[in-house]
This record gives sequence, C-alpha cells and structure tokens, in this order.
Amino acid sequence: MEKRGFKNHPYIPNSDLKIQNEMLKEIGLSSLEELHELIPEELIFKGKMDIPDAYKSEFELKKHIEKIMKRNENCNDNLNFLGAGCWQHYVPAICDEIVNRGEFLTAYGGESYNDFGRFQVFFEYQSLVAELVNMEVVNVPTMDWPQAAATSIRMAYRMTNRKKVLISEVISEEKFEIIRNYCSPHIEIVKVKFDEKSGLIDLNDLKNNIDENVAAFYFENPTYLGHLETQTDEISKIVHDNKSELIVGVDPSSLGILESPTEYGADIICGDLQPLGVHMNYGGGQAGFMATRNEEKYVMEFPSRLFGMAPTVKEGEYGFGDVAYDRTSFGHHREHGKEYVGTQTALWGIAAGVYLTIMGPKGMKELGEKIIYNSNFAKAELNKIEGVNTSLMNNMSFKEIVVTYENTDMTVKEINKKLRKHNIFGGKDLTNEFPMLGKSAMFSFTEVHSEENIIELKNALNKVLNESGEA
Amino acid sequence: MEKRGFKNHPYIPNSDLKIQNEMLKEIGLSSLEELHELIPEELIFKGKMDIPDAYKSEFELKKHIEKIMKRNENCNDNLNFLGAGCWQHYVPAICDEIVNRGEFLTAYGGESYNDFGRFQVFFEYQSLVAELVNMEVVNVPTMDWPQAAATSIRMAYRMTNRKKVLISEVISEEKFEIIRNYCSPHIEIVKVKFDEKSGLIDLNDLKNNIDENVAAFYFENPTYLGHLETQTDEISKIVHDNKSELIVGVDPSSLGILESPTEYGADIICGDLQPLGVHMNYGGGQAGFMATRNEEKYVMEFPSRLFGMAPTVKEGEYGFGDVAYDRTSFGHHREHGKEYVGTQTALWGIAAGVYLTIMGPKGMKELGEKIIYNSNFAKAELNKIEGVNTSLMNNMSFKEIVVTYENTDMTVKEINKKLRKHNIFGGKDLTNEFPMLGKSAMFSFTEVHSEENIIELKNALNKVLNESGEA
Amino acid sequence: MKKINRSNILENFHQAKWDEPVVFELSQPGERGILVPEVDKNIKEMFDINDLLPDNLKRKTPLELPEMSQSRVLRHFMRLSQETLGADVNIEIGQGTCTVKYSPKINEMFARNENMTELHPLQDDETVQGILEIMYKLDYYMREISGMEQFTFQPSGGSQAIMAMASLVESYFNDKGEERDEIITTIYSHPSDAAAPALKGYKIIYIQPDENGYPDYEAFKSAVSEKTAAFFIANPEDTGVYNTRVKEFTELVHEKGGLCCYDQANANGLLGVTRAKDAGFDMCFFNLHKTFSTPHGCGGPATGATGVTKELIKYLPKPIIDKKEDGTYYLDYDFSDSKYSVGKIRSFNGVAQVALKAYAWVMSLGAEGLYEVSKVAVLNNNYMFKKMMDNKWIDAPYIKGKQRIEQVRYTIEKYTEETGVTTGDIQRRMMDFGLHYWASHHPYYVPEPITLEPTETPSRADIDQYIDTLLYVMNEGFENPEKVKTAPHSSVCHQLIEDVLDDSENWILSWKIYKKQNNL
Amino acid sequence: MKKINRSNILENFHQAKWDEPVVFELSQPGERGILVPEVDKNIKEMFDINDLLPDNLKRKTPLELPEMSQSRVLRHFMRLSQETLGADVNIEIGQGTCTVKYSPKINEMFARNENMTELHPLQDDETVQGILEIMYKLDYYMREISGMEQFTFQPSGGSQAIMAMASLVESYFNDKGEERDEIITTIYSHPSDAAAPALKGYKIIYIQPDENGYPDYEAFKSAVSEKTAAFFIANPEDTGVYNTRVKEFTELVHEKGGLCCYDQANANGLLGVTRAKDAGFDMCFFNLHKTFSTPHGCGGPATGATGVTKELIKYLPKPIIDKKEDGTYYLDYDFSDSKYSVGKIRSFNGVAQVALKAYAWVMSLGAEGLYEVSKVAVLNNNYMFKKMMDNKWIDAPYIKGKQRIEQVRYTIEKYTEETGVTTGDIQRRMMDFGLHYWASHHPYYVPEPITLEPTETPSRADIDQYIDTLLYVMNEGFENPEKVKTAPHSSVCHQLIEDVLDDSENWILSWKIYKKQNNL
Ligand SMILES: Cc1ncc(COP(=O)(O)O)c(C=O)c1O
Ligand SMILES: Cc1ncc(COP(=O)(O)O)c(C=O)c1O
Repeated sequence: MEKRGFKNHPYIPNSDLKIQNEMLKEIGLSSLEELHELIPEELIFKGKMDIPDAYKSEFELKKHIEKIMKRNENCNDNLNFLGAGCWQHYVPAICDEIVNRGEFLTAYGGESYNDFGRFQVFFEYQSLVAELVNMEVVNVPTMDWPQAAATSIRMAYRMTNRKKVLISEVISEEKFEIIRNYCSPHIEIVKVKFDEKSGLIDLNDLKNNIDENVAAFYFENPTYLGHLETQTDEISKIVHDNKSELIVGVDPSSLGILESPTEYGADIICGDLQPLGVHMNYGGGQAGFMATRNEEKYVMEFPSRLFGMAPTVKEGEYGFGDVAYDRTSFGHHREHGKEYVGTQTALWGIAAGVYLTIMGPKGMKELGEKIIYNSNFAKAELNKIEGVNTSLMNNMSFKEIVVTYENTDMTVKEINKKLRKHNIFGGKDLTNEFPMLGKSAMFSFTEVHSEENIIELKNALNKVLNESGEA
Repeated sequence: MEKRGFKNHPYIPNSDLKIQNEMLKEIGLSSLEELHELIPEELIFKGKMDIPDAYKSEFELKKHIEKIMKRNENCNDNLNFLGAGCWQHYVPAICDEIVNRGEFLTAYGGESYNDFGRFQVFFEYQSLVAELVNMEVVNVPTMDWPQAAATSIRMAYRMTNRKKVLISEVISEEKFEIIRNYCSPHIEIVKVKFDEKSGLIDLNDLKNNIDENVAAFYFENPTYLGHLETQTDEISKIVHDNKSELIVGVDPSSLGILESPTEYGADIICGDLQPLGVHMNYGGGQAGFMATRNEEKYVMEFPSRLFGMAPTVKEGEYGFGDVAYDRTSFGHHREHGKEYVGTQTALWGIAAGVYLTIMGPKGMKELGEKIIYNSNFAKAELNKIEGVNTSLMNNMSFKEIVVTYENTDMTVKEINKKLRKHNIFGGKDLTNEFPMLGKSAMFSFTEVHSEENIIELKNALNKVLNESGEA
Repeated sequence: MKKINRSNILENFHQAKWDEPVVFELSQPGERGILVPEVDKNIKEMFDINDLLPDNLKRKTPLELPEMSQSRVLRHFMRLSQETLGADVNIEIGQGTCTVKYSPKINEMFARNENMTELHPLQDDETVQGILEIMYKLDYYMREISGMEQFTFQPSGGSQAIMAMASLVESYFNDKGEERDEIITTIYSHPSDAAAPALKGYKIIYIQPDENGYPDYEAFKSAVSEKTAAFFIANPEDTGVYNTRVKEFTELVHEKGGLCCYDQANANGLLGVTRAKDAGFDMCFFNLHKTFSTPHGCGGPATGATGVTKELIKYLPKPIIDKKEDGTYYLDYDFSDSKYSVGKIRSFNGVAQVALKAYAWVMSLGAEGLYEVSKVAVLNNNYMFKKMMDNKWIDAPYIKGKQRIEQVRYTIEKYTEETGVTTGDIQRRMMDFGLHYWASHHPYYVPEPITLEPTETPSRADIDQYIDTLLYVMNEGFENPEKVKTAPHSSVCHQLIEDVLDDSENWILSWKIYKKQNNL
Repeated sequence: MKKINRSNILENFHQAKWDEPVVFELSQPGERGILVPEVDKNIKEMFDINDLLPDNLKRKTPLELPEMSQSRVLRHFMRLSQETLGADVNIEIGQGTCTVKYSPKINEMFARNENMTELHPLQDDETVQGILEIMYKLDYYMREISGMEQFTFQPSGGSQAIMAMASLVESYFNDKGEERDEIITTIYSHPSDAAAPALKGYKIIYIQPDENGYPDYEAFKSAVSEKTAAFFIANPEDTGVYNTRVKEFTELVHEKGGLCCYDQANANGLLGVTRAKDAGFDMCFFNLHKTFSTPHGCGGPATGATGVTKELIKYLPKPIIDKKEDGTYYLDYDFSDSKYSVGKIRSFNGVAQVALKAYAWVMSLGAEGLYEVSKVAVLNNNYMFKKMMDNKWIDAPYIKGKQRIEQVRYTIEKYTEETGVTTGDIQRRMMDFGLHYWASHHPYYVPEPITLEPTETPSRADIDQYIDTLLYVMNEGFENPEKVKTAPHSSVCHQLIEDVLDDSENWILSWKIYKKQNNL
C-alpha cells in the first residue's frame, strides 16, 4: 500500500488510510497515485519539493512562527511617525472583534439569502462612507487608494471619451506608478506642478495643461505631503469649465472636520479605508474606496460590485442584492464589462463600517481635531530644533508634516537609524521622491500621539542632530 | 441642571442628558439626585471615592493597562517548570476561538430553549469527561480541584452518615486547607502517612486509621508529588471492606495512558480541568470536575447543576434540561438542598469539551506519553548534576518530579532566583510543605517541553549549583 | 422600495437552528483534530514506555472520545455558539438579579494577552508585578466603594463569597470562643445566603417581609439573640426594595454581638451612592461578573470580591496582596498569625483575569462614571417599572408608588387567573422574540413572578422594545393562549417533556447513559 | 429517551434571523460608541482650532453618521455575522471554483499578533526581519511548487494577479519592441482571464472547447500568430477537466514568440503533482486565499502570488524580497534596471498577513502534506463526481468516464426540462438546508450548471450530506416543485424582487438614496 503523503492530518479528514481506501474503491481505484489520470506522465512532477518537513503539531508550529515574528519591532513598542498612506490610528477593539468573527472571516461568494448579513453589512458600509463623503454611491472596497484612483481615472476616461488625465504632482511615487500601469496603454498622464512655497497646486500650470483631451484632473486633499489645498473652488471651476471630471483623493480621517470634496465640486472621490479601523499590517491594511453621485452614467462605470436594497415577495420585507451586475466582468459581458472584478479587500469594508458606526459624528470630529492639533503642535515644536525646518510649505497641514534637515551631513536614512536607538521610527525619507524639497522627511501625527510623545521626538531629534557624541 | 456623573459614556446609553431628562420626566423626577429616595439621608455617601479619573478613551485605557501588564514576565518568554496543580500545557487555538465566541462568553442563566447551544455544550462536556474517566455522571465544572475534592468528601459524608475522612498526606497544603475549611465543622479529617522512600501510601497507616466512622478515603493518582500510586487494588479493598467511599483525585492529562481510577474501584473521581485547554491565567484557569456512576444515591448528592437530554413534544426531537434540579439550593429546598450552587467556572467546561474533542483518543494518548517520557528524561538528566537528587522517591512518576538539593548553602528560593537569570522559572519550593523531603523542589514537565529545554534546565541548574562565580 | 415599516417587536426572529448532532455522533474513526509534539528521538530511544508505566495502571479500557478533523470540531462548536443567546447579541433585561451588562471587548483583549494568560500562579512575585499591581489597586478601589478595609479576590463567585463570609463568621467566633449557631437571612435574599451558611453548620432563620417588603423588623428583633452568629442579607433584595431601616438591623445584631454580612453581588444601583460600612456591615462582597461587568462566561470563571472591616482582616484566607516600601507588590502570607484564619477558599490567587477586566472597567469610568452607572441603572429600572405598572395585568408587591433600586420582581397573578397563561408560558414565548425572561428563585413567594433588571447598559429604545414585546405576548395570551402555552416556536427545539429529567431510571446525564439506554 | 433518528439532511435548519434594522435606524442622538483621546491641554491652549482650518474647507455639512452606544454597535454587527454563512459554520462544497477550504484558527492567531498588525510598511528593513523572512521563504516554497524563479506578493487577489501578468506581458513586448495585441484564452477560464488583459488593451480571442472539453487544439493553432502576446489559461478549467495536451499549446505559443500565463488560482489539485514550469508556462499565480487556505474575508484582503521565469524577473513590480550574504533580508528595489518594469501593482508590500498565514499553512503540511492536500482534493472530487453521476438527472459534459481534477461543472438540463425547476431554484432551496450552491459564471455555456468543489477539507460524511441534500431537493422538484421554486423558506428573507436592482430610477445603493426616495 502506497504511503506517500501525510496521513491523518488534522486539516484533511480523508487523509486517513482506511477512509481513503474505501473512497478509492468507490471510484474503482486502489491508490492515490492512480488519481490524476489526465496528467500526462511527462508532466508528473517526480522530484521532491524542497520544502521543510511539516511542524506536525500546532504547538511546534506556533513556536516556530513566533520565533520568527519576534524578530520584528512593532509600532506599539516603538514610537512611530511613519505615515505616507498607511497610518497608525487606534483600532477600536470592536472592529477586531467583528472582523474576526468566523462567519465574516470565512464567508465569500454566497448568495444574498444565505449571506444576508454580509450583504447588509456591505450596504451599510457603502451608506456610511457615502455619508462621510456626502455622496450617494460607494462601491465595495477596492485594493487600495492607488487602485481606487486609477479606476476613478479610467471611469472618467470612459465617460468623457478623452485620453489625457492631469494629476497633481503632489502624489506618492508609488501611487503614481500604480496608476500609470493601470491606465496604460490607453491614458496619457500629465503631472501638474505645485508651488514649493505654499504646497498648493500651480493653477497656471493646471490651466496650461487642461484642454479638450483631458478627461479628468486628480488631486488630493489633504495632499500626500499633508497640507491642505485651499484653492478648491478655483480648481473645480477650471476643471468643470473644461467639461472634465474632478477626481479628489481624500484621507477619510480628516472628514470629521473637513468638508467633503463633494462640497467643492468633486465628481468622483476616492481614498483609503485603512485609517478607519484597520491595523497597518505592514501595508496589508490598505483598502480603497470610491464615491459618486447617484447618476446612472457614474454608477454604470463602476467595475466592482455594488450592493442595493430590494423588496422581497413578502409584503414589507426587504433584502439586498447586486445592483447592475451585468456592468461587471462577472456578468454576461465578461471583458466587455467595466474593467474586471475579483477578490479585493472586503473585510476592511466591514472594519470601516464598524469604525464609522462606533465613532459616530462626534468621534470623527474629535479625531480630526486631535490630529490637526497634534500635527500643528509638532510643526511648531520641531521647528525649534536647530537644523530642522518645518515651514518649507507654509499652508496649513492636517496629519503629516514635512521636515527639512539643514546643515547636517547625515542623510535622512542615517538620521532615522539614530532615531531608532531612541525607539523612534522617524519620518519617511522624501529625498528622492521630492528632490525639490531638499533633504527632507515626512512625519505623521495622529490621535495615538500625545504631547509627551511629540516632545520625546523633539528631544531625540535634537540629540541626533545637535549632540555629536550621540550614538 | 445637575451634572455629576459621566455623561455620554459609551457603555451607558442613557447617560446622555437629553434622554436622561426625558426618562426622568416620564417617572416624574427632575434630576438623577432624586433617585434612590428609599436610601436614608444618613446612608447617602457624601464624600468622593478616591478612584482616579477615568481613562476616557479606549486608546488611553489600553496604553495604561498594557504598561502595567508588561511588568509581568510570562511563561511563554521564559522557560517554566512550575506545576503543582496548575500546569503549562498547550492550548489549541480552537479552544480559545470557541471560549471567546461572544455568545458563549456572555451567556449566563438563559433557559434551555434560548440557550440550547449552551445546554448541549455542557451535556457534551459532561459526556466527554465521563468517557475520559469511564464514569457515567459528571457535573458542570466546579471552582477547582480542591473544591471538587471537598464536595466529593461531603457527598461521601452525607451518603454514609459517617463523620471522619481519611486523606493521603501527599496532598498540596493549600488543597488541604480548602478542604478543611469546606468540611468544617462537620467532618474530621485525618491524614494517612506515605512512605518517603517510594512515595506510596503507607497501607498500614491506612488500615490503622480506617474504622466504622470513616466515610471515605481520598488520595490522588498521579499524586501531588508526581509519582504513581500502584497499590490501587489493595487500597480499594481496604476502603470498600470498610464500606467507605473511595475518592480518587486525578490529573486528566494522564488519562490517555493511565487507567481511570474507576477501573480500580473509585466511587467518586475528581480533578482539575485546567490541563484540558485552559490557560494558566495566574491561577484563574482552574476548574474542578467530579464524576460518579449513574446511581441515584450518587447523583442526588451532587450540589451543582447536571444537564440531561430529554425528548420534546415534537416526535423525534430532543432538547436538554436540568436533571433533578430540586437537589440544588436553587430548587425549592434552598438550604436543605445539597450544599449550595452558584457561578463557578462554566466556560472552562466548554474549553475542556473542545479540548477533548479535538484531541480525541489518540491525542490524549500521545499527550500522556510525551509527558511521561519528558519527566523521566528530566529525572534521569537532572540526577546527573552534582548536588541534585531526583530519586528520593523511587516510584514511577508522571509529570512532576521532586528534586532534592544536597550540599548547598542556598535555599530553594535562592536557587530559583538564580535560575531566573537564565530565564527559567524553577520548580515549586517544597521545603516547608514537605519538610521530610529536605531542601527540595518540584519540577513539572509537559508536552510543551522539548529535549532541548530540559537540557537547558540541566545546564542552568548545574551552573547555579556548581559554578561559584555564577551570578 | 417603499418605506420600511418597523415593528418594535422582532416578530420574525428565529434563532439559528443547526440540528447539530451530539459530538460523539460526529466521530469518524481515523480523523485527527490536532497533533501533539512527538517525543524527542533521543528521549524515545532512552526508554521503553512499558517500563515507565506500571502494568496495573496502564490504560486498557479503550478511550471512546470522538475522532474528528479540526474543521469539523470548529464547525460543531461554532454552530452551538450561534444557538446560544449571549448578552453580546441580545437585550439583557430578562435575567433579573443577574446584572448582565455590557462587557467591553477591549477588556477581553487585555485578558487574552500572554502577559495575563501565560502567568503561572506560583511565579515569584518579582515576575508578576503587573498583575499584582492591578489586584492591589482594585482592592483599594473596592475599599473606596464599600468603606471596608481589605478585600480578598479568592472567592470565585458570589455563592463562594457567601461561603467565605460564613467561614469568616465561624473563624471570628471560634477565636472569641463563642458558640453561636444561628444565621438570619430573608426570603428575598439569594438562596445561597441561606445555603452557604447552612453548609458551614449554621441554622438558618428566615425573616419574612413586612407589608412593605422590608424584612419584618419586629420579627427580626425577636430572632436576634446571643445565638445569632450573623445576619446575611442583600439590600435591595430581589424585589428591588431597599430596606430603609437597614442600619437599625445591623445595630441590633451588633448589640447582641453578632456580625453583619452584606450580599452586594449586585451593587449596581449603589456605587458611589451608599456604602456597606456606613450601613453597619462588617463584611460584604461584590460580584465582579455582575456589577463590574466582567462577562458571565455561561457561569464563570468569576469573582466574588470579599471585603472586611479592619478587625476581621486577620481571619481572611491567605494570601492578600500588599505593597512594600520600595513600591513592589507582594503576596502577603504573614498578615495574620491567627490560627483561626479561614486558611484558603480557592486555589492560588483567585481568578486574576476577572480582576483585570474589572480593574479596566473601573478605570474606564472613574468615580464619576461609577456613580453614573448606578444612577442610570436605577433610572432605567424605574422608567421600566413605571411603564410596566401602567399595565393593569402587571403588578409588583410592596411599597406602592415608591422607587425601586436596580430591579423589580413583578407578578402577573391576575393575568394568569384571567387567561390561564402562566409566567412560565410567557417565558417560553418571549424566546420567540429573542428575549430572556426570568421568573424567580424557588419557591415563588411572589406568585407568577417576573424579575427584570435593566442595568445601565440597555438604551431607552431597548427597554421600550422589551416592554412592547412583553405586552404583545401578554395580549396574545388573551387572543391566542394556545400559541403562548405551546411556545417556543422559533427556538432550536420545542417544549421539553421534562419528566425524564427527574426520573433516575430514565435520565440521560451523558452520552454513555444514552447509549446504554438504547443498547448502542 | 428513544434512539435519535438522524437524517443526513438538515431538514430543520433555520438561519439566525434577527430582523436587524439598517444601522442608521438605530441612531439615538447623544449616544457615543467610543471616545477619542482629548487634545492635550497645553496643545489646546497653544492654538485656536479656527486658525488651523481654512474657512472654505471647514466642515459645515452635518455628518449624519449613526450615534450608538458601544454595546448596540456590537450587537448589531454580531447579529449580522450570525446571518452570514461563513465556511467556519458550513460544509463548503457549493462554492465551486472558489476553493473554500478550512482556514486553521492558529494561523489567525499569528496574524492577530502585534508583531504582524502593528508593522508600518515603511519601517526600515532591519526592524521587519521577521515578516521579510516569512515572505522570502514563502517565495522560495512557491518556486518549489511551480518551478518558477521569483514570486511577487503584490497582486492582492487572483484578478489583480491576472492584471499583473498582463502587465508583465506588456512590459516584455515593450522591451522587445514588438507590437502584439492579442491574448488568447478560453471560455472556461475565469472571466478575469479575459477581462484583466482586455483592460490592458489586449484583444481577447476565445478558444471554444472541443468535444472533450479541452480547448480546441485546431482552433487554437489557427488563432496563435505573431500577433499573439500571450495565452492565459486555467488548467483544469472550471469544468475540472485537465487539458492533457497543455504542453503542445504552450509550445505553439512559444514558437510564435508569445508568452504563456497560467491561472493557478486554484492549484488545489496539483500541488506536488505537476508544475507550471514543466508545462511550459512563463508565469503563473496562486491564490493564497484559495489553495493556501487563508480565509476569504467576504472577499479579501487576499493575495495572488505571482511567479515568473528567470528572464521575466526584471519586469516584476518593485520591490522583491532578497537575502544578503550576512543572512539579513531586505526589500530589493534594484533587482532590475529595466525601464520596462511594471513598476508597482499594489501599494507597499502586498498583504503581508495573508503571506504569513499561507506560510504557516505550508509549514503545517510540508511537501508530503501539500501532496496529500492535492490527492485528497482530487479524491474527494472524484468520489463526489461518481456519486453525482449515478443520478440520471445529473450530467457533466465532456470526457465521459474519466477523472476530473478538483471540481466539476455539472448540468441538470434534463431535470429542468422535466420539472421546470431551474438550477437557480435549486440554489435557493439548498440554502434552506444551510448549504451553498453555485451555478457558474456567465454566460452559462453549460446549461443549468452546478459547480461543486469539495477541496480536501470536507470529510466523506460531509460530501455524502451534500449529495443527499441535493438529491432530496431535486426529488422535491418532482413532488412539490412550488416549494423549490418559492425557496428560500428558512433564510433571513424571501425571494427578492430583483427588478429594482437594475433600474437606475429605483435602485437603492445607500441609505441616502433610500431616504431620498421616501422623502425622509
Ligand atoms: C444577590 C445575589 N447574591 C448572590 C448571588 C450568587 O452569585 P454567584 O452566581 O456568583 O454565585 C447572586 C447571583 O445572581 C445574587 O444575585
Ligand atoms: C481560476 C480562477 N482564476 C481567477 C480567479 C480570480 O481570483 P480573485 O477572486 O482572487 O480575484 C478565480 C477566483 O475564483 C479563479 O477561480
């Protein structure tokens, strides 16, 4: 009797030999080797995969994984000021409790009847984000903000039938790369300059670039570099006068205190849900959202699923279902549907739904305030350090601030390395990404930071920059 | 308007002033102060409790608690050999998953219809433990092993109408104390000696002490000190010839390889569930169990709830309910019921049920084998260290071994302190508990220990005892 | 889509119903749920397992535990959990006297941390400074709340706390050399207030309520004597009536040299409002799993934190937690050299993780918050009381027109007379709407009782929903009494045929017995 | 009690049904769910919030999120979770093509640890050696499984992986300076195999199946040309039929200079059995959330781990994970200086926690275990196949009498003709027994399809239960077709009136729209 394999494995009920043999018999075979009859002999893998022996017991597996993962230093044990698209916010315990409910965690493609709860929770997620951005339509979560932005751009391209898109230069390099790839080969992307003094969009450059081929202008507010774009009415006018779509990217944690871009004319809003109740997870917490008005021309351009309410055959009862399913590549049109649809980041939509519910309007307002106070305080305090300039761009900022290091031989990387000795994760190095800002780094401040933390950063930075003997 | 209190607290929906005032109005009051009208003025507390201000945000609360709890050193980061009634076993992830399911975690006194799952899970728990000990009746978990032992003794006392109980001397001091208090003032307890060479019960002393006033003899197997009591048939005969009840305490993790005391005549079996899927929790994981045959005379003596199956009015359907409820102090007889009943450690019964299910017969067997191999290996290895004697009691042992330190000025406490420098939690100090064993400590070995761990202990112990320069 | 018409009553509720077999039926021989680490090769070679096990102890009886794959085990228990109406999914008003309130999830996260779960109780104090600090401080806050001088967290439930109090009484009089064998309590105190002292050998004397529901003062007066060891009472009692004259009671007991023991399992209406000490009690206990929000866990693990006045400290079970001059915490075994000490109530150091959760809960509220808890608990209860009493079929005995504290025992006696529908019928029917409903302990001194306790955690809307549902069901009792009497209809099973549960020939207490009965 | 009669069919199943309102309806103004840390006093005094916010950006529109206490929030979402039929509570056979297998809970515990959740993606490599090691090793194991030379974990789903593969194809030919605009796929490959390449500008050419269900070789031969950029295919396809001639296909493409891209989303039947490289593919991807057991999370986060042969590495999105001589791991941005690199597919480093879970899963199986997974997945499927085909109303097109790999697309066309009961009706009725049932992607090339995929994690008993239930329902279709057509009866709601979902005047995509429609 052939014995290759791992018998009686806890994850594989039918790996028991006796059961296996009975089943084999049922289908007229006598060994597992006889399965896969369709695979030609030459394609059968005859080697042994170089994969270590199993940790057979759960206990040993746990020891193994824990040992490796303890080699990480995390942002709870250290003081972290990295942001740049993935931010350290407080995740309420209830968000974790709900996303870890086995029923949600392991659901997938069930129908609306057996997955009623899943459908309702997504309808609610859509509705809650819709409220936050004051739009009517929100899709189930997409991969991340860059993906949401890229799809927004493609939507505008399809709607307007125009092939050029303008993007504010104040955008993360990697987001730009993702958009570029996603829009290639159909869309030409042109960057619009910003004013290095104020951080604001160069309206002249915008005007110079906009023309009848421009499908949309995309900018972010608060911007990637953290400051606020205040010329919103002007921008909106320029874009709409050109019959282009205005796409605005937004950090949802700002929307308790900031007006939604809808208010200044955005046609499509996108952003990342990660700040709303999702752990950073080394970047695995990203999830994009998109929002529009309830106009057929927009709705029919969404590639992903949209859940809607509908009555049932029972008077007074309602349920939830897929809206305009045939839009998607899951529908009859396949590749003629809108882009493509697949597994994205649904669970984080649930987290965001729970988060917005538990925070409520007051929580979101307090969150925004706490953040803006903290970052302004940090801006003021860090600026006091010899060799640090935080006022390069003088417009108001929200969560992130740009710190320029002056009169030092050290690179940002070296400075950060020294900060680590103080258990501090310093700001993201912008030296290559935004060379025009000089030797600079971007620090992020959220509600997890206290005055004490910011002073700690200040003191450490001061030591690193100004005390030579310092390690 | 009065403002004392904490308004709009997330845990207290009606702490909102507006709602509060509407509700007050509904009952004809105008302020919270007017509530509690029945409490006489002189009893109203007028001071301020010296309790710190709330950590209002969950985030700050988390920081606070984590900071305190990080002052603990745990048995996952250190190598632990403490046992003595609370043992470090591996807790399968599924046990945690299930006991942390909100529905179980927060259920309590619902009826069998709305808490069907709870009733079924306890019926299953009873049945699984019954299988393990080969008895037919098991109660819902009681506080801990000492409580289970104490109640077993009281059961025997009621059944036999005899007032004296014999207990093997090889018992933990604190267990004895708990039993003593619980049995006072009705029962006289007499300790039966053990043989210091073999660790076995001194049968002569047992015979000398047993008489027509003796309700029961209680001993443990494996004993508190870890060795096996092999004179089981002799003991059983002595006890039963005297028409006394034989009560045996047992570590359930041994029952995959050891015969249940039922097989050698135990009438009541008790023990602790903690080894079966419950974390140590600084002692908060203890939970007692008791088991008997399905004879009315035994069943009617249980003080705690017993869940049973019963048919329903629908043909073929069944449900679960309380068996012989009026036995308990919750029934009509109150203090004339059996002892008293109340909240005990139900959740750990669920953990144990899940544990026994996931382990199955093979898992329990492997568990027992791994433990007995490890402790015997440790016994052999540690004995090689100069100044260590592990063979004081020469009978076979299961999980714990007694280590006697010879030719050293250090106390066990001092030795353990030095072991801590090696990140080792040394054995429990027996110096005061069992003075006849000399300067000795009890080390516990379970399936969480590997050969490497045991060698690490050996080396550390050798350093501590035999290398003077050692810190 | 038309506007959704919301009823305040969950008319369409149905509990998850999985028809899940008993776990033994799921066994598939050969399947494994989990594997145990193998014996290390070297070790295995050193010994023969047969030499390690005495022949007569070696297991020969086959161990017929189920054999199941991991996912089937998970599925089984997940399904059973869905069939359980825990507080997390439910409006908890119907488990009167149990103080089932919201247990914050963040506190669970604290308790699930390794720095809690992976502590051995015998670790050296130096290595457990965190948990000792928590317990030390919680003790201090409990003292602030009660006026007592020292708490122990050993008693791991309210009933065990009562037993501990009775043990303290025993120790105290043993020390004094006084023989007192009577303990006085009341019929509306918890059954354990009678049963646990009785276990300790005391004769129980009940004081009946007077027309106000207070324990009858005159009867009490004649009951108290030199034989009175102690007075055990809850106040408010299960009726929610607060005995205004409580201090007179305790004084009377003290005059005769007895002790006063306060069952404050549910102190939910009294935090920051009135203190045990001030009412003359010598000891009291708080159920952390009730008043202090730690979840009930289907019935524990739990804690009945027990506090005593200064002179009784020396009788407390050992150890207590104290703090050294240098700020380190330690387990103090030497605080008392009384040979009359209770010794030990529960193994090790009580249920530390429950203390941790209670501590976190206190810290999330502060003194102001605890006060708010009690005020709102009482507000919710009296709001509910008012609305319930507006219904002519519902009544509540005693002190008409006056407030109750945190709960009320109602009666629907008149309703039952009119309709033939009993409180038990209503209870079963309430389950069809996803709600608990509790009648009373036995015996039913209040006829056809309902005991409701809203605590501070339901909202007004929740309370209204509960009442509306109850009235709806009661109305059904007029219009369609059969529907109520044959309930439940939307639960996992239908009405049990209960006889077998009291019939020793037929009861089925385990799968073994089931198999035997059916010759399987 | 009599012996329990077990039916293999959950005739009494009812899903938890809570009638839980839409979250906005639960708002109680004034209630709070959680509090945010207050602004530090000193900071607050330093600034006036009005100076920090530009007037024109300051929020003036009221934010109408619900206001709810914490326990009500919890209750709401707990109830919704109970109304969801996740794999943890269910026999997962009915979501064919989705490879919904058991996701071990221990792996979740790993992912919930702070050393995973609290890592910022831009942390210095030195501080994330643990997660880098995991991803590095997982990459290596994927190579072993596939024969590819380098993997990227950026694509965060199968469809995104397909898009990434199309991007790689684009890069490759851009680099070569070749203009090729056609991609060939098949109708039984996943819709994304057509849609994602189409997004990247490719013309999609479908190969129809021949009478065996294989992509028609002759048709393929005439489709392949110098315009063919690539061939995208799943094998086995949704039918479970493995194209035995696959190597001839890839060779043909290579002859014409094209690339071969293997959709191995569901490689569940092939681990250790046959490798992508050996069948001539230039790249492939694995869905970690399918084959590698990480839970689906209602639809992500997920990973489509994408591997390529050596010559294509330089086009991969950046960074990849590599190891230095000294054993430290790092994110390598410099592995390629090709200006034709795809650049970036997803932000940061992919979904690291999914990689962690997949790694743990691989380590719990080893090479032997992976092989067992595939063998048992195929065994389960063929066992089921056999039993299904024993029923005269069930058929499966193609290669009669031969084995399938891990899934089968059945047809009940004849049955529908006979009874009028469609696959959609059966689907709804299966839910009344707590089981998923999936028909097929659109359009239905196989008429009245059912796609079933047992994977390796159900037991034989589970498979039998699924089949018995299906046959029971099909039988109902003869005896009581209305019952089937009007299903579901034991779910949270009844049949939807679906028209509004496609009607832009009436669809309700958010609560805002609902309110507007009803003038609320
Ligand atoms: C007033 C009172 N005392 C004592 C108890 C008993 O507490 P436990 O269930 O923790 O044993 C209870 C429990 O409901 C109670 O309400
Ligand atoms: C063969 C195949 N390819 C691609 C996909 C798409 O994967 P995803 O859902 O992760 O986008 C699937 C998913 O079911 C699939 O089965």
